[in-house]
Amino acid sequence: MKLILSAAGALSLSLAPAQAQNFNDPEEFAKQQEQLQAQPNGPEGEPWLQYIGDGMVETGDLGIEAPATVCFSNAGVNNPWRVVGFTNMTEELANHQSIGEFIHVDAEGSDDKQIADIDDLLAGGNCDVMIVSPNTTAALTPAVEQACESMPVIVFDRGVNTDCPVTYVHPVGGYGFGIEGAEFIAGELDEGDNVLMLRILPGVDVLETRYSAGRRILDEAGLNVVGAEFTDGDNARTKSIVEDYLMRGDIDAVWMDAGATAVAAIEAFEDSGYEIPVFVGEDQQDFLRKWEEEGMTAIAPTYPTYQWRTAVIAAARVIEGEALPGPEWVLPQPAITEETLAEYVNPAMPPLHYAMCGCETMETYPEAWGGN
Amino acid sequence: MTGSPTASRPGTGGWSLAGINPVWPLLAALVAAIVFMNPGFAEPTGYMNFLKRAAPLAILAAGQVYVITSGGFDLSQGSLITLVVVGSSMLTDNDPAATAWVIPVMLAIGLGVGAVNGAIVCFLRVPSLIATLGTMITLNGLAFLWSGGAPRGYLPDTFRFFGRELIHDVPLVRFVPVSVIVLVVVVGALAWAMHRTNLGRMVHAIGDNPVAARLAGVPVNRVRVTAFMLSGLSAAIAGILLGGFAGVSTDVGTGYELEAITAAVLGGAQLLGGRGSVPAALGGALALTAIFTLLNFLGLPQPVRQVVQGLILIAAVALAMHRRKRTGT
Amino acid sequence: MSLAAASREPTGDGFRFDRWAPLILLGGAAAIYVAVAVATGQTQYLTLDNLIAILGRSIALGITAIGQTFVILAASIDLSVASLISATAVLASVVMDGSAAMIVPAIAAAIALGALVGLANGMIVSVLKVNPLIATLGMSLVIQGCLSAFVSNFAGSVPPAFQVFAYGQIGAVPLALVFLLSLAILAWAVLRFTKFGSDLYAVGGNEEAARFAGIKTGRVVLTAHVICSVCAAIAGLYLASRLRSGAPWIGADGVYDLESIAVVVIGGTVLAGGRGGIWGTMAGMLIFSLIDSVFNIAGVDTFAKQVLRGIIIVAAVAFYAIRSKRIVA
Amino acid sequence: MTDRVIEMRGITKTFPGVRALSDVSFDVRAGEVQALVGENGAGKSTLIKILSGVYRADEGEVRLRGETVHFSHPVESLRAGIAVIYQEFSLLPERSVAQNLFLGREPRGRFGLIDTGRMRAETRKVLDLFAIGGRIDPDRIVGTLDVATQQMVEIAKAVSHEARVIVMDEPTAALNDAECEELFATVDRLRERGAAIIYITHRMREITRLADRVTVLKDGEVAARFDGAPDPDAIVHAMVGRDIDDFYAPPARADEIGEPVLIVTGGGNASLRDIDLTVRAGEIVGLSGIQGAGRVALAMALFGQEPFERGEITLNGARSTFRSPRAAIAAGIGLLPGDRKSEGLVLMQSVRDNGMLTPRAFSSLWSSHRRTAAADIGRIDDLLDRMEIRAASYDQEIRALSGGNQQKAIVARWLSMRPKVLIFIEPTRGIDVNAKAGIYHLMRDLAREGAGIVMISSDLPEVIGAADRILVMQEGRIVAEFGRGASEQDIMHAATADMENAA
Repeated sequence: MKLILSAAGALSLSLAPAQAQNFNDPEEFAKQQEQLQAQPNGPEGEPWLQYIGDGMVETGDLGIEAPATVCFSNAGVNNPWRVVGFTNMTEELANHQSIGEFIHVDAEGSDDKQIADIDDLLAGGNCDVMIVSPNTTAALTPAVEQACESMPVIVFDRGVNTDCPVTYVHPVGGYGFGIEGAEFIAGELDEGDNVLMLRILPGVDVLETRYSAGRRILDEAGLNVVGAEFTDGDNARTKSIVEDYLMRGDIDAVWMDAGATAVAAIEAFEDSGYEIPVFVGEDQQDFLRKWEEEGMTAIAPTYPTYQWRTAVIAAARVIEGEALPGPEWVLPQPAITEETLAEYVNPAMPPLHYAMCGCETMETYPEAWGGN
Repeated sequence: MTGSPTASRPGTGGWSLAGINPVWPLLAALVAAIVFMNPGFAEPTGYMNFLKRAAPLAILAAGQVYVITSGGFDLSQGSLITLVVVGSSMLTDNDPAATAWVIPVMLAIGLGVGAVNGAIVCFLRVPSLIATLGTMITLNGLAFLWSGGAPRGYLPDTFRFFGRELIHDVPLVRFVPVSVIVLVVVVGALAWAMHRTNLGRMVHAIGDNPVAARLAGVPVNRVRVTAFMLSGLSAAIAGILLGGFAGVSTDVGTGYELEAITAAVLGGAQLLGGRGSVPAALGGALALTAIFTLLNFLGLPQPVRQVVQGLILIAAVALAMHRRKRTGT
Repeated sequence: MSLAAASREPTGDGFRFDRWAPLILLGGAAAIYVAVAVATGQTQYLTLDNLIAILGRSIALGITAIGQTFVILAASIDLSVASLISATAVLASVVMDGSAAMIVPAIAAAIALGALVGLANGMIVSVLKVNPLIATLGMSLVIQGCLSAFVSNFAGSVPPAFQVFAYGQIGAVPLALVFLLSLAILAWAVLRFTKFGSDLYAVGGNEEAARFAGIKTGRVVLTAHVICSVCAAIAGLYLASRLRSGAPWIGADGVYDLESIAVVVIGGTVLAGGRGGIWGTMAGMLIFSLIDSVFNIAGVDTFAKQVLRGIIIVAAVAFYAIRSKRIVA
Repeated sequence: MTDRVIEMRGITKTFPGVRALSDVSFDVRAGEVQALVGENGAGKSTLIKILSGVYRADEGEVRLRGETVHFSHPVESLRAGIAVIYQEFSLLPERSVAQNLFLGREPRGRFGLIDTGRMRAETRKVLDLFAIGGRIDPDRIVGTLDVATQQMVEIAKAVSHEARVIVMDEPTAALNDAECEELFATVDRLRERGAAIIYITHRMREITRLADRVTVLKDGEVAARFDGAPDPDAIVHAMVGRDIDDFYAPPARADEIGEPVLIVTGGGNASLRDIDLTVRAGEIVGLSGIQGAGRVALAMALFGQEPFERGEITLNGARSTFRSPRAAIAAGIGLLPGDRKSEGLVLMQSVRDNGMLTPRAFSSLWSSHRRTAAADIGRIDDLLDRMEIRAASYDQEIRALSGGNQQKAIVARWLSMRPKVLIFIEPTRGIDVNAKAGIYHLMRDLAREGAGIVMISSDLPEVIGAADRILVMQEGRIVAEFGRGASEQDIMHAATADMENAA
């Protein structure tokens, strides 16, 4: 049945002008473009503690006794990004005496189940603080609002359409991701060169914004986008699609909205006997390794998993009554470039480990993340 | 008995146009359309890539057709592929030498999962639809549990040889992907077992009428378990090819079980048992892959592809029912 | 005749195991829940509030499963409910688009779409004689494809007045729970007191006998499909209300197709048709909710959860099936 | 003016390869019991199926109260007042007695809902027509009733239709003496109420007891008509209509009967008790008894399908209890099931595949399907030839063959295994009369070749004619044994006599 699931809603952009959400918002585009350049506040070298902007919220009057129970309603750990993130989160817990019990409920990617999970937590979880990583923005809003009535709530990754949470932790965002990759391509290529855009799924907010931003920049640079294809995040499909495009003509750069299938795309060039063109990937180890080995011209924008640490840190600050960045805690979102590549490549880590995890200095690294 | 006495022993039925499985003309038409759209397809690069791509599905369908012919379903094939790919990456851990023992282990896992499916159906008497649904969910969970949610190792090139490498300098076609050789060998072996051995005839018999088969002395459980084991084995092989072709990921196998069933049905396999052909399932898999390829060439988006797949599925079975009714059998 | 005669042997007039089995399973699940809550010292999970939370966990699944019960009783099956749920949720949400005035037209449109799909499913199954699994799988692909062609994200929105469906309370009891209970009672009454209900059991139990008794079997199967699809449409409306909008993936994300079938089967309705009922299905739904809650309380690892869920489905069905002497496939 | 309710004239019906009925005329009047007699395959069922609209006659017409009718569906005949009680039960085991009785025509009350109260009351009323009926609870689930009571419910179902014409197809097959008497009383009552009853049987006792008139069918034609209850011998003569010695194979000579091949001592399980049985090489042992007496259960126990739980089997000197058909077959037992379609044949496979099924089952899974330990394709083809099977090709799907040819293919299957004991269950059911003699002679040939044959048949003349020895079963036990030449009355008496005499 997952065939249907993964194929869900796969018609391309032409028919997808969002009715509920706008994925091509010039204002947001400009804001994120600016945030990418901004100098973040907070300790140098610890991006999970940094924040862009000056807004702070006080939490002194909440009166929660430490050690407190923190409940976490998780949209799911159904992809490697979330697995790395969740590991970050559980390891971060060890750093906080003020957090006693940590209750984790996993909605397995279902809105309905996540709403029920939050109901359950409210009914019997004895939670003092709740962390929510919403499966989708609109659907989880009522549940989060309900939770806000009984306790402080921290939201991260996706947001909700309400300002009741204490803070919303997230990196710069999808436009930022799209901008960095596309600007890199625009800088490496000449006008009229061919770019293939590979996307995972339509309809997913964080991915749609990456695409709209990337597309905009590529178009503005006068590049020829030969196609924008959905891969379902499937390696085999990705490889097939790229092979098909290679049979039709040259490709000078590949832009991707997520890096999971980047290596498969690279292999399509190798196996068909082509030079590897300019590539936009992500911070997965397999891509970084390939990049280093083959000496590619590439960039890896990131959507850092360290935000999962930040969510716990925010919860701890709430319990301890400290101020924290809010109502939005915007984390920096650095891209991995030629210059910084060596810092992040680590052959000891598993192929789909996300290098921008901010976890290298933690005690249990690398074992807890599957490294050796 | 009113007819005149027949002089000699009844002969062997001849070939007739009406007897040809409709999947072959369908495939021919699709291939013709693809070549028309894209003459490059007639080049070795074109059709070899096509065959390479179709190989996992074709092998899967050839295994699935055993279970369908025996009267059941195997929904666990897709998750088994995932388990095999993720498991291989865990076990080989980028050690090229490990391939030599990891592949046999994976084939054994495939056989083992098939045996468990078969045992649940035969001995716990759970209908295969539910039984393999259960194993589908369980295997998916196991794959994640084993790897902790994300693959922990790379697949060495020795492992990926089967799914990825090409053998160059072959006369006539210039090169042959290794996976196409695997396809020919595996489908050939499965076709032989289905159509040239006692097993194959008994798979048909238990799907046709399990009670009669049992009363005729057919070891129904052993045959059924074997059918599931072959299906599991085919999934393991497909997994090795897919892992080889495209590397590690956690959802490689997603949806493959339904495509395999579709391919088998396109090849005329009768749901609930009694009829099924491995070559025709291969034809079904190639036709399905050709349909997808054609839709890609036409630039039709994914949703259209789904609609077409759905309509073809219904039409294929409706047509088969119609033919059966018309011929009165 | 001989084996058939054996199956006609009286099964005893006292304790009928399969009538009580769903209750036994439910009791077992409840006992495990209580045991886990007590053992982990989380007795706060044993309150009335929690009971209601558990009951309310699986409303959409429950509504879908009620419909699924009808088709399975008729010896059919419906795999298209998940896509239909997405389609109706999106349709309703788009038609309403935040306007309270459009609630009634939206509901009507969703129900009409459900009825239409049910009619199509029923026709394909009963007129074209396509295996229901394939027919509804194909239909599912068609619906999902069509839906995806128009929307790829949450579309439209549901006015606050309609959110009452999912979030409203009657006293301490959620409105949706009351609705589910009423629907279950209605379904029970239909099965128990109408000619259609009686015909449905006859068609599922012995189609030949039903036809000889003058029952229009095709029409009964058709009606069952319409009811099933309308229930799925209602589930879609509920989800639209609960999620405040409809998205093309919500049905597939909830795996409502396979889960609703699993719930019905765990509730003691046999896939072969003719035996079972609504209260078994409700017990099955509660078992699912309890299992989910137990996993949450016990903090079972997500992936282990999947493994266990698969095993539980198989074990629960084996609990009934192992006693049967029939050969299953 | 005629009081003929049903009149069938010049009915002819042909199936592929078989002329089932030719120019049959038949009528029945209100308030009479018309017995329709004939051997298996004589055309009785076909005639009834034409009457009830299951089949359509090729020629001839059916008149109901003088008007020509064309029923295209059993429901139409039912609505016109013709109720048929088929041999195969059409009851739904999961539903209650009342629900079964009113299946498809439930009384409706307010809002069109089923009026369960009225349904129950009406059921009560119908059941009260039977003495036994008072003991049946309308709410009882049919599956929980014993077979005889289910039969009663089946009859009650027909009666509840208030049919003017009731067809009963061997209604006593599953009933013991007392139950039979009750049924006869019910028939009397129905007759008094003016119903026209067509009563199909081949038991002389029932004809004598009930029939006002008798029509005998043979080979698809009316062989004789009698007014009143005629002399049984006359009926038998009309039924068989030829020299019995010729029709049935000659009995075994003393020197043909050899050592015991199969001995059962103290065999028992859920449906069998104290089975002591000896089958010798070269003899045909007939098993008789009413339906449910345990004949089929005994066959299935010998064959390992429903194994003995007590006692032991000695086959060719070796002791064993067969836990599965496979074990029994390996030891040398073969079985031809009573219901070919559902138990014997794999219909979508070829004639040859059906013949090869058992040889293949006892060879390695992975060896060639053309050559097995027991037989190769050539030998199977020879056996199929020897059986004189008529088929366009042995590659043809077996479903297209006639019943007799199908049966012969199954025999060929067993012959290839050279069994020591071969069990035939209802070997001639649904088989063309001409093919029957062939089957009898075949059984005799097999016996002569040294096999022990066990034959189960509900057709008494057949058992009497074909078997060398007849064992009569009742309630799971063997209660009597007869040699060649036993009469139907002797056997029927033994089969239905009060159990107390035996105990």
